Amino acid sequence: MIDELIFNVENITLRFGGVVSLNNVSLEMRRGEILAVIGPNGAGKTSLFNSLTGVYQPQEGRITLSAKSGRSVSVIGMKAHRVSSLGVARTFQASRIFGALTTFENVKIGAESHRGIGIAGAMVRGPRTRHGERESDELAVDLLDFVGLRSKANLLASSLSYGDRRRLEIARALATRPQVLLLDEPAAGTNPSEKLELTELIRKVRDERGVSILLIEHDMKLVMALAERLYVLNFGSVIAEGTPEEIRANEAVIEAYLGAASTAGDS
Amino acid sequence: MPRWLKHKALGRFFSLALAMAVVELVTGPPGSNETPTAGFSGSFGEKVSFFGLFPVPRIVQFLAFTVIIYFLISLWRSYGDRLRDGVRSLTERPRAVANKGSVRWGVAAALVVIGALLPRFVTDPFWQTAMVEQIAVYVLLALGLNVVVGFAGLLDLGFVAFYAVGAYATAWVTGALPLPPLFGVHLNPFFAIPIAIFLAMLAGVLLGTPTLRLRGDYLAIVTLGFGEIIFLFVDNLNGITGGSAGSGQVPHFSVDVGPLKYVWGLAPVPYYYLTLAFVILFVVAFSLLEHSRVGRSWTAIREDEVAAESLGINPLKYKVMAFSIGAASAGFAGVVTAAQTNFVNPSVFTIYFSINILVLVIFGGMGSIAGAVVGAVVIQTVSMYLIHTPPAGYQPQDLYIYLGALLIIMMIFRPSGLVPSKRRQREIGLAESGQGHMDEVLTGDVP
Amino acid sequence: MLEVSNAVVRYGAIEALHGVSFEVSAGEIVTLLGANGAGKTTTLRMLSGLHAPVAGTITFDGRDVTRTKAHQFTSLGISHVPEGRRIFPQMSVEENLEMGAFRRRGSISEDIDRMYETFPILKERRKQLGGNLSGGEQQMLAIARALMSHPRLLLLDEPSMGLAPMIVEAIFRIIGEIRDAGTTVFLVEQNAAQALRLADRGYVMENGRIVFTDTADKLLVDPRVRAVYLGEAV
Amino acid sequence: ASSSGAAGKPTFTIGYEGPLTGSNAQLGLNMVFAVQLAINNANATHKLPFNLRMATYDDQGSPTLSPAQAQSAIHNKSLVAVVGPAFSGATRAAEPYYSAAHIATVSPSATAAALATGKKNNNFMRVVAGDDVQGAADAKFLVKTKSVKSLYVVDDGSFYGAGLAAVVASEAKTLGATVTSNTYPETGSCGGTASVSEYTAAATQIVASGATGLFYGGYYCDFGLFLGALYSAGYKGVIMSGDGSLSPALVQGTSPAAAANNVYLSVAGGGSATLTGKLASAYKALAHFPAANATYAAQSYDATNMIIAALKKIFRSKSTVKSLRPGLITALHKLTFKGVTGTLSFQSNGDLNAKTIVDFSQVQNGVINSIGHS
Amino acid sequence: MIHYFTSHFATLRLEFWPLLVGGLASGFIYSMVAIGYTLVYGVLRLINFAHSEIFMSGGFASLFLLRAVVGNSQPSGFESVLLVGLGVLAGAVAGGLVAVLVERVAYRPLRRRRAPALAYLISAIGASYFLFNLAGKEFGRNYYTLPILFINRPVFSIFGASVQLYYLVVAGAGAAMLVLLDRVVAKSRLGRGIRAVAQDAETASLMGVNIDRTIVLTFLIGGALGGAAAFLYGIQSGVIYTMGFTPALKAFTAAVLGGIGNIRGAVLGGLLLGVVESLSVAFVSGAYIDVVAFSVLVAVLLFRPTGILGERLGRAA
Ligand SMILES: Nc1ncnc2c1ncn2[C@@H]1O[C@H](COP(=O)(O)OP(=O)(O)OP(=O)(O)O)[C@@H](O)[C@H]1O
Ligand SMILES: Nc1ncnc2c1ncn2[C@@H]1O[C@H](COP(=O)(O)OP(=O)(O)OP(=O)(O)O)[C@@H](O)[C@H]1O
Ligand SMILES: [Mg+2]
Ligand SMILES: [Mg+2]
Repeated sequence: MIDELIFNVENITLRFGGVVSLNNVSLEMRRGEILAVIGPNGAGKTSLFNSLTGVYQPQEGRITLSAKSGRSVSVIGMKAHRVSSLGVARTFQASRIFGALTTFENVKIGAESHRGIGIAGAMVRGPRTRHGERESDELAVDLLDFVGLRSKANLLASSLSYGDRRRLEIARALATRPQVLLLDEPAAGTNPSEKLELTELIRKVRDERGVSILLIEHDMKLVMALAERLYVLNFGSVIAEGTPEEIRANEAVIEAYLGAASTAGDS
Repeated sequence: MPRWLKHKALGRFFSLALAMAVVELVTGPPGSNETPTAGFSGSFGEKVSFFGLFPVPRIVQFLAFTVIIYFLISLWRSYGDRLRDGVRSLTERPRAVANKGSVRWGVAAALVVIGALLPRFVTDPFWQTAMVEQIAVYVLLALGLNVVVGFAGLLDLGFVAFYAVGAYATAWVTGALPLPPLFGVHLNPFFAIPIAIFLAMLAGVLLGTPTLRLRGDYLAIVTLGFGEIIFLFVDNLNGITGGSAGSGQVPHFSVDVGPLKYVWGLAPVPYYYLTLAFVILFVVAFSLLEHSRVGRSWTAIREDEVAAESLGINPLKYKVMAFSIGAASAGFAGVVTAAQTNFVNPSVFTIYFSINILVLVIFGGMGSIAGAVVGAVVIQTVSMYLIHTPPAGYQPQDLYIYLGALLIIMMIFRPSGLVPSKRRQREIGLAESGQGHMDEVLTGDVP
Repeated sequence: MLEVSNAVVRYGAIEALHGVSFEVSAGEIVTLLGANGAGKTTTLRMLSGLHAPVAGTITFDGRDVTRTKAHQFTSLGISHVPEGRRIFPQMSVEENLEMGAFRRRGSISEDIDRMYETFPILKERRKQLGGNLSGGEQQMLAIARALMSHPRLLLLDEPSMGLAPMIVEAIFRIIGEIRDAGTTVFLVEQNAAQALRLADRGYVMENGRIVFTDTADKLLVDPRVRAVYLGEAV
Repeated sequence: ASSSGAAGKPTFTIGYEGPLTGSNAQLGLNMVFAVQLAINNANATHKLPFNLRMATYDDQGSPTLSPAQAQSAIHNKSLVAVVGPAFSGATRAAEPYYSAAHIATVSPSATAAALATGKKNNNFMRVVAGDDVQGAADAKFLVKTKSVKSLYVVDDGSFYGAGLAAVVASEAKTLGATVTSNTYPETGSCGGTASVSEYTAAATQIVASGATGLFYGGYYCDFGLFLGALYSAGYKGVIMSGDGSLSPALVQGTSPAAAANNVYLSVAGGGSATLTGKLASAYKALAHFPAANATYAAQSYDATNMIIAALKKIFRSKSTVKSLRPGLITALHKLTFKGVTGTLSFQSNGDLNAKTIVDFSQVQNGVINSIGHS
Repeated sequence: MIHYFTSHFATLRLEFWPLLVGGLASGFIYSMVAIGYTLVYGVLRLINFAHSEIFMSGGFASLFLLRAVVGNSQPSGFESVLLVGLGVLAGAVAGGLVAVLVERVAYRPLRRRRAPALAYLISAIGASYFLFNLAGKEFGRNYYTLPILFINRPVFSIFGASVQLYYLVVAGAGAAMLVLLDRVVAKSRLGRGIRAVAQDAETASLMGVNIDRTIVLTFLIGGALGGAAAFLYGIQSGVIYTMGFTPALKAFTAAVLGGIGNIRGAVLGGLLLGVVESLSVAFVSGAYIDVVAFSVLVAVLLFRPTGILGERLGRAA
């Protein structure tokens, strides 16, 4: 069980015209782990996320996802909303909340998106619809509690501060009841004390909710504190893979990414 | 620009004079192909009675108005704020009350009662007829388009197509078209209602599925194209639709079950009640939808399609759904028109018509069901009023000059429409303070 | 060089800055610290005319620029690297650089070459559309673009946001070089430690007010700053 | 119950229904001033035992608005008859109402053949012949008189134009010509939405087809554009069109003007009539535009005068509007009237009398000259 | 059946070149009008629905000016060239002027209030109603013809298609103006300013671009081209208050076809649309020209969702 793979990425290559964003990338993600992807800007980290979630379609290679049901499915060629329904949730590098909706509504949309559409049900509001709606409401409140936004549930999402928006995004993603959560630079633009809170939150997501985490982050302190394993991308290729200690000591990684002064890990 | 014009007060006076000159021109006599200058010279030379007192050349009237209005504007600039604050503080409480849910329901119920009693008070047969074909039908169309444009944020410029589908479906199943009805059975238009609504919704799915992948203005032009294509087919497929002559054989509604016999004849009131019933039905259905999961999903897609998709919402499916649901009320409107006028003919289903409906929706307040209804009722009533009882001094053929001006002024002073939707208003508020974006139309494809 | 006194900025009904005062002298690097939503970005937007204050004054080189329009600021010698980089997405890297010199006359190819020297990655991507660059590439482009107008005062809004550690180093190094080349820098940063190490002075902002100011060295050891902005005393 | 005028005479209203706003407004305006003129003239003689007044019902040419306006007209307590409706579609939708209220409607322009079929003592009448009459005569003119062997028939997709063109095409085939038909929808310049460039292409194709004759079913506005394109493409054959194109505005609107030269035009039952002389100047004073350009002005003038003449015949001092309405239908059917468009009388189905002649005219040096009749 | 096709295609071969030439001529007019849409769309991201009336005003201006100048004379030779130039100029000036007025009255106040995009659409529709109905009222609702500036005649022929002088005038004047504009926008500061405002107005102002001025200039240029196009169009099709609607609609289609926001795309889209319409007369049927035109549009958009030359970005995440 521990070693069951959630994502098995085999030799994917993603090109945009002449630009090769991902070059023969392979990656394995196990259920229950916190895995980080690091690498210089433009290395292809976000592109990898987009490939895993169905936003981009790599031209070569295979991505296998073990769905909630336990079935293995191939992600490539699948639309983003389908991938989501298989238990993959994500946040975005630049936060993308629904600003005109309240915090609560944002999460609720996540909570109910996987139910069938059922126009009639939505209009007539039979007992099943109402029951489903109550469930979504409870989940939404629960999640807002979980990320510490309960008191701001009825504020417009656009009025939230930057840090709160990131939390909201996490809550909204969790509302889809994912098995794996992909976080794209969740700590960018937050100050050190907020980063600490965020570290706690992410760990809690894994420990209490049992959601595996795939993390992109440039803040080494946060990454090293959280990640159990790391992949390092550079120019679209994986240049290293291993535990934080191994990565910290890896010459290629230091040269390409961390820089000489980085061993202290502060930033 | 000359320096003196840069002086604010002078510049303002100059703009005002220009505006007044346009007013003189619009209200003045017309020119013609023979003497195109007659309109201009008449607009300033012709004598008019000034405030009913004595005749003066219009140029004098023009100058007098300019000065008077300039003076009034100056007054407003110095005291207006106080006045506005005063008015606001007066309306604050009533507005807060009006926003309460129970009050809203009360208002809705009152409106239904008023709607039901209206034919008792509006006895003028013109208005009784117009209430069906020119107001209620437009309300239905505005309601449907509001789902598409307001809820789902899709700019549809070919909405008239669904109205046409409804009307022609009615003609078809009642046996009025050259195309024989299914199984050769000539149905009563009553049975056409579900069929027409179904066919309109089907048309929504068929037109929507290939096109709704497109964004913003690309969608607008493609829907416009589809509207035009449907028009051309209807106009030219003589053997199926009767071509440009259409068909004058569509029967009236009738009921004939056992002892109950009733034929909707020429009198408009029965049609009015039937249509009103459906208006209420659609209003209820659409507002339930708006506040359901479906409505929230539409909002999410409108706000950020990529994010919505990442949450498992299939944008295409919801967009097609909006298209198809919006088409339902338009399809029904088509049934009413065909059955009441006994007549279908392509000349109604033009692109101009689509644009008019869009105007109603946005004028009323995009995304707001009350707005769609109010917009349609107000604009249609005003134009019908002007067509029916042209006020003194007004030249009926100038109707669209005034309507055009009204649209501009309205959008300047109340861009979110007469009865803006709350959700939409928030979005507009965000856009006003520089955050976020309003519609795909504005953001296009730029990430 | 730059002096702001009692500036108040509102977003509709919300007051974001409640009367802030500060100054920047020629040749320094001054940094503005503050939590999320403190009003740092708003301050910078005010300084480049994007959002005029409703009260207070801004003087630059002794001139009152409180009501000056955004597009006139570059001619005055102020250049702004906005939050989120704001690269023109459908212009190539080179065209973005050209935009930076919009107000200048004469040849700019030399300057472009100089930017390519400072940011070699941009040279590699010169024909690529700005919108397709990675975050770090965009940030470098944004700084380079701002430098194209030969500013005397450079406003930087969180230049290290989302950048890899090595690039962050590089950016801070470049900021130092920019100052050494004679451009005054006003820097907004979440990365307080590095910002303070580079800066001469700093202001700390909370909820739309400047709460205290000091030299950078002193702020680095100030317990209040250490607790909140350096994340240490937890 | 007719209200009493100042001189103790009752006042009756003659309605006009047609487009006064919207994209077809000009056509309606042309007519409405002619109706007004006829009424003014009638009142001015002071010889009538009643006063007349005009009421206008703007239907925008639309079949969805015309029922409301018909209702409005019907319930006008002094209204005795209606000139119009102007458009065939609008007429089709409004007629059930007028018919139920026994109101005579005399249309100056609704020529669709379908409008007059079947009904006896029809309340709907028209002072222009149905398209079937005109179309048959046109086909004969082209094939027999002008010896056209290969005819190209074009229509504008409108109720009127397509109907007329269809008659011409089928009659010409019967007479032994080879016929090619095509539709070019009305352009945006003329109230439709198609683009004018379609005519460039159409003209090229017609020239290439080698057709020696061309018939256009549609209105002058589009026909003028079409002529311009035919000229540019170097078409040399015979060109003909029907009453919808019979307007001096055609000549003025064709560029270059030479393109309209030698074009044949037909109109049934009215000659190439326009208001002339004193009538023309009176019209101009009312309308602010000249009568010469005003298609259907003369027909409207005649329609109004026919109603007045019939009213004069049946009016008794005790007449009520209620009795006058059906009376007028019968009286109009009995009437033979000499108007500016010719001598007019109606068949039982509302069409002009069978002996109706179709007048032909030709554009010669920028003027439309009558060249005889069928 | 086979016979039908062979004979049909025989005539088609005869018609192809003439139709192509005629289609190109109307294509040039579409292109010029399409540029007005594309430019305004570029900077404001909105469909300028009033562009049809900007076009119409150019037609009337050239009409009145040329009537006054030409009178009853029959110009020829150099005179003709001069008069065509004058017509283009009059159309351009009026079109530009009305465009700037529309911006001032119907758009700028909304921009100040950051109105939602669809509010602009309605305000533009309002301006359009207002302007064309006012023109109808003032100038009458019938046709005007422009005075004859030159005698139309075949000038030369290619592949059996005789090329009329009118087509040459349209193509010549159109091509000259399009090339000029392309140079200006690609190379000049103004052009760069327009593109910058189009992509990110606020950041453009940080670069020193005066947004208001750029927008006014955009309207001016687009309006001028549209007005000039109206004159060229009017030579064959006359001038009437409703003349703007369809050319504008088609031009907008052309702009989208070519990739809205892209100037060369607008030119390409215009020419393509003109040719497609022209050829579909022979290959399909006159009644279905628009069906063909819009089907081509849909087909293109399904394969290239941002038009032929539309710049493309992957979906940002
Ligand atoms: N839609 C696209 N079209 C063209 N090129 C793209 C596209 N998306 C990404 N790229 C290119 O692919 C490369 C990888 O980009 P990506 O966004 O994945 O980097 P990243 O590792 O997330 O960087 P950062 O840490 O700066 O966010 C970059 O060079 C970028 O320019
Ligand atoms: N467009 C806006 N409309 C309304 N309020 C705004 C707007 N922009 C900013 N604010 C508010 O003004 C305050 C200051 O925001 P500002 O963006 O200046 O903060 P900041 O210090 O730059 O934060 P961050 O570190 O997150 O960038 C915040 O409370 C924010 O919510
Ligand atoms: Mg990234
Ligand atoms: Mg900020």
